[in-house]
Amino acid sequence: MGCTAADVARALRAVAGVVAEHREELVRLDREIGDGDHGENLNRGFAALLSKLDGDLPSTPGAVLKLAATTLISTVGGAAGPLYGTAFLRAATSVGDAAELDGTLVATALQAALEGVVARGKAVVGDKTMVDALTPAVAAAESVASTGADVAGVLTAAAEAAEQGAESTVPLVARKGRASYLGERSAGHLDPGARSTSLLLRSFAGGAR
Amino acid sequence: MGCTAADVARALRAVAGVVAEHREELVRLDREIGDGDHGENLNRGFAALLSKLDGDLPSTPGAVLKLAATTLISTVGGAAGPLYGTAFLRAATSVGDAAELDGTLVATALQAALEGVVARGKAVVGDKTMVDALTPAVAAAESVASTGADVAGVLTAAAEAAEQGAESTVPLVARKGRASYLGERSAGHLDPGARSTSLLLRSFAGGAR
Amino acid sequence: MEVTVKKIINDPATVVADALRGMAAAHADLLDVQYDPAVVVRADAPVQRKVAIISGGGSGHEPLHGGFVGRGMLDAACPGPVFTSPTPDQVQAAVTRTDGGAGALLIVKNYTGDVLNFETAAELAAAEGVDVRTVVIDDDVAVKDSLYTAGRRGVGGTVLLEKVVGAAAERGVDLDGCEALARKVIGQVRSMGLALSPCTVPHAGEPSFVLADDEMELGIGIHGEPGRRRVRVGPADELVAALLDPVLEDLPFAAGDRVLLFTNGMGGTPQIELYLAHGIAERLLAERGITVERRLVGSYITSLEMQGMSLTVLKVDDELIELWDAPVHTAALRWGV
Amino acid sequence: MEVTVKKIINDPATVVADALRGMAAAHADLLDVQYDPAVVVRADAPVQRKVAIISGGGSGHEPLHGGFVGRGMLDAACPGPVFTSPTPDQVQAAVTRTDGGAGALLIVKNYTGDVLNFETAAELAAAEGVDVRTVVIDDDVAVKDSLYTAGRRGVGGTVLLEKVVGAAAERGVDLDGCEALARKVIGQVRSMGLALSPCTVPHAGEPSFVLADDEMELGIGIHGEPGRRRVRVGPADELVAALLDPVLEDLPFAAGDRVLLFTNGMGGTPQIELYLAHGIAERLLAERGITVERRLVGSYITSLEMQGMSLTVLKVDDELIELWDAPVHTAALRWGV
Ligand SMILES: Nc1ncnc2c1ncn2[C@@H]1O[C@H](COP(=O)(O)OP(=O)(O)O)[C@@H](O)[C@H]1O
Ligand SMILES: Nc1ncnc2c1ncn2[C@@H]1O[C@H](COP(=O)(O)OP(=O)(O)O)[C@@H](O)[C@H]1O
Ligand SMILES: [Mg+2]
Ligand SMILES: [Mg+2]
Ligand SMILES: [Mg+2]
Ligand SMILES: [Mg+2]
Repeated sequence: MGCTAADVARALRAVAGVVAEHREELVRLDREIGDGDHGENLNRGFAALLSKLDGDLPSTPGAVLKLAATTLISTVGGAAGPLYGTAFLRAATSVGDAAELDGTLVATALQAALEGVVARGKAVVGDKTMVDALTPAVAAAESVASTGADVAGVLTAAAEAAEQGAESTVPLVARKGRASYLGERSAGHLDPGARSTSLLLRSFAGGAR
Repeated sequence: MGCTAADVARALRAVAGVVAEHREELVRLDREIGDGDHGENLNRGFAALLSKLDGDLPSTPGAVLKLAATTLISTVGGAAGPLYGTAFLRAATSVGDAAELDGTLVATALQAALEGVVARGKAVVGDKTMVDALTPAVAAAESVASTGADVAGVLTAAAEAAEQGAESTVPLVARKGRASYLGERSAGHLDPGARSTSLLLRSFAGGAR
Repeated sequence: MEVTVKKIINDPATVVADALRGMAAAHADLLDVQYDPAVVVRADAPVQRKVAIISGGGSGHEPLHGGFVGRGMLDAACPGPVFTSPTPDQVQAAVTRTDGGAGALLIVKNYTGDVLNFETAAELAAAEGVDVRTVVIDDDVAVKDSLYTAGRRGVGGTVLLEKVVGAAAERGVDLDGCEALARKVIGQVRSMGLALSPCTVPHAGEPSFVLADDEMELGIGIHGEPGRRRVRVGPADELVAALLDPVLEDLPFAAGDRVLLFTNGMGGTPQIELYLAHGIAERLLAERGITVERRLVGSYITSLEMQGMSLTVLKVDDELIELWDAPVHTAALRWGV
Repeated sequence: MEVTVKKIINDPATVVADALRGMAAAHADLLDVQYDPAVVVRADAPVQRKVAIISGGGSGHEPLHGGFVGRGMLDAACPGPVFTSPTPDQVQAAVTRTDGGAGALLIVKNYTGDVLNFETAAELAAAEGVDVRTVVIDDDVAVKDSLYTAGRRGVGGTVLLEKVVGAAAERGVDLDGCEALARKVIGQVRSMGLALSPCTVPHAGEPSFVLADDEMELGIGIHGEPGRRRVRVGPADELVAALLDPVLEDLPFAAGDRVLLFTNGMGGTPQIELYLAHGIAERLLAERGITVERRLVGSYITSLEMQGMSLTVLKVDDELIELWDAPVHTAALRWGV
């Protein structure tokens, strides 16, 4: 049994809740090596998405993901807005007009999301960005999807890998985004975007059934 | 034996030293109920006076006092500049071209100084200003001068009365100068101008022989 | 000398002269600066047959007054040490440098020190045969004007007064006319200010007062003096009303009045907050049926790096509006030229 | 909502819109403000057959950019939330509102967020048939421009760029010409800044960094980010040299060069300190045989209430001087009109 448009919408609502809860944590992380707005930016975007989801819901998972994409692009701002926006947009495109998502499609969507982030932001693993969380997440998702895992299984694997990926940013010296201005002083801090990526994936995994 | 121009100059040099020593104290007092510059203002003026006194000295006590007056007027600024300046100017005028000052002349000079301060500033006793120190000082000076006290005696009496007068400003609510803006909040603080008046007189008394 | 406070200065003792040097370099076309005694003079002074408009006061309120020297505003400004009134010889030098034969008007903010020093200067200048008049501005409604105070302080209204009277003098209005106009403006301008944070006088090295994280001083002057009341910081709507209400009640301003609204920052207030406050004040005035004809928003009369603001309301008529709109070319205010 | 920081605001979530309302009220003759999406447009837009000059970025840097909208400078500004780049739909709206048929030049400060959002907007606008060009300004010498950073940040040079290119567009220079001019300016302007105190983003409620009483951050950006180095505060002579030396060495500027010197305050810096610093910078440039042809002193690109300053040096020639001197009428810069 796959994931319908309503399931995706429910998952996004849960994500909005998680972002709101972690708003201050993300602000704090961003204050340490950035400009202290990451939690605020994401929260503004997902709050806007919440009200959009209260309207007429599109009928396919892809269309819901696209709604998320355009909402995030037009409300988040900062680096994270276009990056997450592109991620959702590419994910939406990759699943086409499938009525339901299975494990394989979810893995495909995550892969497309990563490609979108990299296309826009040009970061590679080790630059201390959300790419450090998303890249291992995609690898893990694809690996378990190829063994036939369901949506929950794929997302759980992705979330776990993203968490480790996020943690791996702590010792890194940032090479992309605002944190890179700090040079060596950026080491010793968790990257806020990597943290939010792992939070998003964990929330998706928790919401999947 | 009276007080010559050289004696007055020596006394003024001593005063300059005392003002420099108490600069920070006067700044602190003025910060509490004013704008924190009284010590700085007086110090700037007396430092300027010091270099003036290094030049050719006028030959009478009155002329030395007048030099102090014009120097203070053109360097102190603030309320204290014109007030102390006028005080020294009136004192200078009151002693005319006497070659030496005795106790009586000193008391006369103090009386003239007080009249000058009141003419300019229009404060009365109880307004929490330098007038609260100077008024009892003049009374004490006149009283001991009338019993034939010498310069040192007159100045010592004046200094003691000024100290008590200054202390008496602590509970008062200011009615003149910047401190008056504070209303009731000015109570509980020593008036900086009253304090500097008592410091000046104590220094004069110490220098007199 | 050791730097004792976190400021961009070399030595507290030379801060005013050092800043004047930078100002002279930045505005050589506009200003002529002399240092001993310190006076900022408009470059083309003396302007023959024009009343000289002169002001001054302690430094630390920049751009007031030096930033207002130039065509259509002040002929000269006398900068005292930080927060300390200038000395009479500065004022006297200003009169001498700007006297074009039509007399001089001294604009004095009502502080004991300023009044006494300008008074002495006026006596000296009069003795030299210049027709000198003095007006004292006292627009701060936070201070009760009574026998029990030194009277109301001169604050934000000073900027508007200098602009309007400067415009009149530039047009050739004579000394009597300038003096009368000044008294008219003083009669119908009112201000009040608040501080969210104190300021530190360079030589003092310590803030002028200490505020808790949720406290502000209401009814401050411009010298880092504490205000009349310490109150809890509230939302901007409350802060603005706490300033505007006493200002409006004082004159009083009434429905149908036409006004100039001046929203001023105390030096350390970000412009985003000033505009925000200004928007609220405009709304509150509209609600009372008072028409805002002109406005000025910015940090024009300050207390060093103090965070806070003041509101000034000037009742205007066609004459004052025209004078306000007249060309002005100074370091801090410029239009029409 | 509880006010968590000591600021003149009602609610961190509405601070930008609330400030825009005040700005609209203060400058109704000059500006047209729309709120959703937020764009500040010059009142007479679109100007037919004129290249539209558009900029934008996070709020909290006022007067940048909204204060530079008007004749001879920007056609529109897109204010993002505090310190957060605007979204593509804001930029797109700005293009639509100002398109006079001659295309649009987007001036983008080099920050990942700004670049990405403007990039998206440019794609959208191009899709609608408007000829849109983008220039990215990256004048901050504090950041090493290398594979290992997001590249140099856009800071003080932005103000000069907007003025010069705005003047060219006003004269009818076409899109190619404006773009080429912008690249020329970007090629010869360099900046560096320092902070004596941090700033607090309204929604964050805490300062962006903490400095000891004798420390400053050298090489800061304009978003409250810490700088590259934390050093002891010294006398102004030292601070100014610490900014100017790397700026001059970078281009490099050499004896005989003609420059515009821009001494900028970070928002909470008193003007007296800015002028003081400016005077030192003028002296240091003169000592190196560099001629200061024009200067700008004031808080024009800020970080909320941060105390500190930046220095920007632009190499000029007769063309740039003429464009700098050309009339400008905006809320924050005005001359010749
Ligand atoms: N070029 C990039 N590629 C991928 N991710 C990036 C890039 N630049 C920044 N990021 C991510 O964006 C996060 C910051 O987002 P946010 O704070 O919302 O934007 P801003 O830096 O504009 O304030 C960083 O923690 C990082 O993970
Ligand atoms: N009207 C007045 N008459 C007499 N003394 C006054 C008057 N106003 C102020 N003072 C004295 O001046 C002192 C303050 O001097 P100072 O701090 O140098 O000047 P300012 O108040 O201008 O900063 C007060 O403490 C008070 O004693
Ligand atoms: Mg950020
Ligand atoms: Mg004082
Ligand atoms: Mg003073
Ligand atoms: Mg940001």
